[in-house]
Amino acid sequence: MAVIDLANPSRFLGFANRIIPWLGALTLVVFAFAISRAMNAPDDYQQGATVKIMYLHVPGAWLGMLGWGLMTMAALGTLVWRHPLADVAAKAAAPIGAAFTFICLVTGSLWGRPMWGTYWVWDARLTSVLVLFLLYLGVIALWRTVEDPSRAARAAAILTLVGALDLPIIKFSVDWWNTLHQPASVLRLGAPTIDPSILIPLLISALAFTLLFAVLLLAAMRNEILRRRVRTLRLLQASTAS
Amino acid sequence: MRLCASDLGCRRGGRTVFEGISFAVEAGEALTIRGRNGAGKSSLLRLIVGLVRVGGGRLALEGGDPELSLSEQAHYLGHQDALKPSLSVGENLRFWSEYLGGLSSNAGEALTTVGLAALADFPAAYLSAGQRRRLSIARLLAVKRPIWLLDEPTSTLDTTAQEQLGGLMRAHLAGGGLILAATHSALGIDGAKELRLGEPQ
Amino acid sequence: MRLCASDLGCRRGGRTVFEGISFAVEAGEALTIRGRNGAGKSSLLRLIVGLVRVGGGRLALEGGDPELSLSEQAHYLGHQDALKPSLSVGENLRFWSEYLGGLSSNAGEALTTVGLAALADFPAAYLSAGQRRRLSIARLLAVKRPIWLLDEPTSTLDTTAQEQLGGLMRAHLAGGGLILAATHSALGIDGAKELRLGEPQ
Amino acid sequence: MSALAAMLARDLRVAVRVGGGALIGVLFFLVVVTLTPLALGPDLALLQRIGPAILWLAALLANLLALDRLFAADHEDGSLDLIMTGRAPLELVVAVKGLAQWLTTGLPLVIATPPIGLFLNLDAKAEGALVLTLLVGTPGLTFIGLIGAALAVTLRRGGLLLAVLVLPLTVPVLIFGVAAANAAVMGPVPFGTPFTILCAFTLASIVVGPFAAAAALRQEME
Amino acid sequence: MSALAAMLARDLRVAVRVGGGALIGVLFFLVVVTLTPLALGPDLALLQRIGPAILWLAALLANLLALDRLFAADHEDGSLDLIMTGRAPLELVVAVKGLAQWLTTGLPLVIATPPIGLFLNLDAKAEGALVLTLLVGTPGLTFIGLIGAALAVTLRRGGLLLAVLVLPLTVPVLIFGVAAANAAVMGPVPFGTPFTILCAFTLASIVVGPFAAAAALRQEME
Ligand code: HEM
Ligand SMILES: Nc1ncnc2c1ncn2[C@@H]1O[C@H](COP(=O)(O)OP(=O)(O)OP(=O)(O)O)[C@@H](O)[C@H]1O
Ligand SMILES: Nc1ncnc2c1ncn2[C@@H]1O[C@H](COP(=O)(O)OP(=O)(O)OP(=O)(O)O)[C@@H](O)[C@H]1O
Ligand SMILES: [Mg+2]
Ligand SMILES: [Mg+2]
Repeated sequence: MAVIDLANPSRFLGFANRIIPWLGALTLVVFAFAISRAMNAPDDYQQGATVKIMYLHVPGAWLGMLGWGLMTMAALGTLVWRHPLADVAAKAAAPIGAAFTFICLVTGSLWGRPMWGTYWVWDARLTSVLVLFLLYLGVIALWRTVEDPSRAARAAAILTLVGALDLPIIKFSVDWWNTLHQPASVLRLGAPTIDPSILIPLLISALAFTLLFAVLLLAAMRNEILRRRVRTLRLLQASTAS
Repeated sequence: MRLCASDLGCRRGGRTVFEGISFAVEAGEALTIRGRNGAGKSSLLRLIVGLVRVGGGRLALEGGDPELSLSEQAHYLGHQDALKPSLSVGENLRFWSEYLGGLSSNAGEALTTVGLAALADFPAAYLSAGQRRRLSIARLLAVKRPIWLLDEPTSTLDTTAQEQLGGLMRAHLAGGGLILAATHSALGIDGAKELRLGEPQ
Repeated sequence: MRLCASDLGCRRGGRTVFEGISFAVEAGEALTIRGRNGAGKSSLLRLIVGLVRVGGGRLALEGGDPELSLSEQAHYLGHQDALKPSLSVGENLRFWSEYLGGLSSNAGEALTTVGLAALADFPAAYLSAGQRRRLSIARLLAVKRPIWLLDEPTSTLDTTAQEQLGGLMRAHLAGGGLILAATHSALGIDGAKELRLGEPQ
Repeated sequence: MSALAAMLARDLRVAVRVGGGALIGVLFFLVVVTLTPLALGPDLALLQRIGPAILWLAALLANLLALDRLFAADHEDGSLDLIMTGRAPLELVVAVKGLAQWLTTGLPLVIATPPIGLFLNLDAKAEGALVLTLLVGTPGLTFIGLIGAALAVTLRRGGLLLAVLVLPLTVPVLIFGVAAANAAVMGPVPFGTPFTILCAFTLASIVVGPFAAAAALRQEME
Repeated sequence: MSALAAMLARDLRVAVRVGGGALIGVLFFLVVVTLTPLALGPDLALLQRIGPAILWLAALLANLLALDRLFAADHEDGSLDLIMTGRAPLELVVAVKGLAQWLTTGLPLVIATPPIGLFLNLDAKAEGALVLTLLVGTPGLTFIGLIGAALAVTLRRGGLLLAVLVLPLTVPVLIFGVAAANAAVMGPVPFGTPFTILCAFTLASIVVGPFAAAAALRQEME
């Protein structure tokens, strides 16, 4: 099936219905594997067992940013090609991305307590992630405020594009400003600087979370498409009856 | 029941809009208010319903419910529709029937009468100009009040709806109601009295 | 000059308002758009002026100024009056003539034509419904644009003003203009073409 | 009675529907609280010291700014004209609208305070005191705000003007609210003293607010 | 050209007329700044320490909240429909409206800062730095705010939602504005570094704001 076919909402529905159970099962398996690997991973000599928070924190951060990245691409789809599936994807991705960003914030805070002695500091990395979370909330509020989905999509797309400027700030804040947060050690130019005994479980955990993200996104998109169909049918019924 | 005005005056924004207006309307009678743009038709209706201060003269309702004020026995239908765009058509109407009359049971029937029953679950934001006006008219039917004050009720209505409104007004008069309507066009009620505003001045 | 639509469609709020509408209007011709409430008359006018997206079909202006888009050659007169209540009548009109056409010199004359010259220094907040509509009509006169798109232009106008508007429209047509007007009542232009929306589809 | 119930139900419904303002007040509160440390710079001791004041100020602004369209929206769409022709006393109608407003903006604010307080490094005791003072104080703010919301109808200008008119009236609530919250944390005054005064102010504004607002609405009809 | 001049003249005129918002932003600013010491208690050293931050926060809120009706008012009375049929490019029209807005709310704010700063016990040097940063920063805030004001048209809901959408975007302006003001007073960073970044942000928003806002308005027409 070509990608172009998936762009048709009905095709997409069929595809989603078929793939969601399989993808869900795969997610469960990878999660089980990731948990066992994480449990067996060695503690850090400096951070002790708290390093295990990393297996939640880092994937949370990545997927929080990935969510906005997807929304940015969908926003282009909405504004340039006016594609309805792009609207649906953007709307479905917002709460999921917000949830992952929230996970990053919460686990980061919990981790910060033993490491920095406080739940929260106002440094550039943390602040820019918080701004991302606020942007998510703003976009969700916007989606909830406009009844007509295609109008909401276009308004949200513009906000998403402007908000995308925050992503590079998050990514490079640790390099541009001198922060408490540690600089990138996995996603960087050149080889990762983490010990493989920690890196491998981290990557598996990231894979599990990514699969979870994909399943949630597909399911949310399916629900949204169905919700829109119901809406259209009701509108149609109302207009033909009067 | 008899609504009677003598030597009524009205001042708005520091200017006299009209002076020395007298009329009397009995139960079962209609009064159409005519006059050029700016003559004070809307102002007169708002004055009767208590939304503009009486600037002189006397306005009295004889034989109505003595416990209620004039404006509590009157329906006012102005240029604005008092609709909340985010509520559905049915919710809007039910709210006004409960608020104005304490009951919402007639609302469904009223919607059917004005031809909006199919749109009952539809957000009011999506109504066209004439559909909004029809919904306002449904309010008059959902709550029984003897006096109807209508400000250009037929504007934006299509011909079917105009005729239907004529029928509703005739039925209201036949039931002992009173109608005062400001208009530039024909209303479809026979034998209505006429008040011309701002003619000789 | 010729405005020509073929198989035009319009979707609003996820619903099809109309489909397959075709018409052609030449310079000097008028088209009245009729139909029941909610048929899509207002939507069609807004679509032509570019305020609602075209949902299918083709809309083309032949022979107009090639440097300007259709909406830049058209006057749109909708249900709203685009007046700032705190500015005076004259200031409101002068602003729109400068913004839309680059000149404010015709504004005084246009005010006289619609009978508002005496109110030129009056805040627009105090105008009655019909006076506001007259002021919108003055805008059509102050700036010359060949295409007039009028949405129920006569509603709230008194009979004198309705007749006067008829005269203005005839003069505009005689000068080679085009008029498309949505209305439920007579407009006072002879030989206008008619487009009925929402009848059999 | 049923007219008032209908009004309450409608206002709640409009607030939680698409386009309503139910959660926006909370978001505003959240954003203002987040911005403060950004402006102040990362000084946790300072934040802890001024935390209650910031939360109270943010709550005050969120509450008042959310009020601006309370009557103005009803005025613009003509609802207010019809409300005046109803049979329920205007004072009660106004009070019911105030109640609906508080339920949809004030109360969510109070509920959101504990998590937001974490950002400002507040401890459990301070949070408890803050939540209690906000729970008692925000109805006072809303009911005082009714007066401004009613005045905004004539002035045809909501938002900031309303805030300017009403903020001075809310000064006592603010002062005693913050004082009570601080007293609970640092002393030396006992918590009870400012808290009782706060309660008294709130009760007074629940009585005075609707009367003054109804009077203002009546005056404005012309 | 003359269309743009007409728009500028109209917006300025509407703002200074009765019911316009010209001075309300300043009043709001004044009130917020006065409330802060009331909430914090009279601690002059503390006030001096956080004075620039408070002034910047108040300026930010006053600026954004004043923006909410910029396009919404034109939308409700139908002016926006006619604006779209004009011949001037929409981006320029939007920029001109932003300019008028800044002249009537941002600039008065800057002018009012020195007297208001006295309340917060600021010295001459701090005031000078503040005025300069506000003069450069407030246009940035207004032009970023244009995006929110344009979005508010579809949302049919101004005020707080606008603030919620736009405030995260204004964070850099706030941070560097306060940083520059503080740098001038306390060091150790030289004033120039954050100030240059502030200028860059303002310039960027003067370019991006009108384009994004015009795009939003075009999208919303439907
Ligand atoms: C709420 C506070 C925190 C937030 C918002 C946060 C945010 C982030 C973000 C956005 C990333 C992804 C960076 C990238 O891909 O380049 C990340 C990675 C990371 N964070 Fe945090 N963080 C927080 C607290 C902490 C704490 C307390 C620690 C432990 C000392 C920590 C350790 C890490 C590590 C080790 C990485 C992986 C870096 C890499 O390999 O790229 N974080 N964090
Ligand atoms: N903003 C909108 N969003 C979605 N649907 C709308 C919107 N405005 C109108 N509609 C719908 O489009 C249809 C056509 O509306 P329109 O206003 O064009 O009708 P009309 O022919 O002008 O009616 P009227 O004679 O009552 O003015 C109606 O059914 C209406 O419900
Ligand atoms: N709110 C107001 N404040 C001050 N003056 C007003 C106000 N509203 C209307 N007026 C003035 O009162 C006069 C009468 O207005 P009114 O609206 O009653 O006229 P009308 O007869 O209904 O006209 P139309 O046929 O145009 O609706 C007008 O000259 C108008 O300028
Ligand atoms: Mg009138
Ligand atoms: Mg119409």
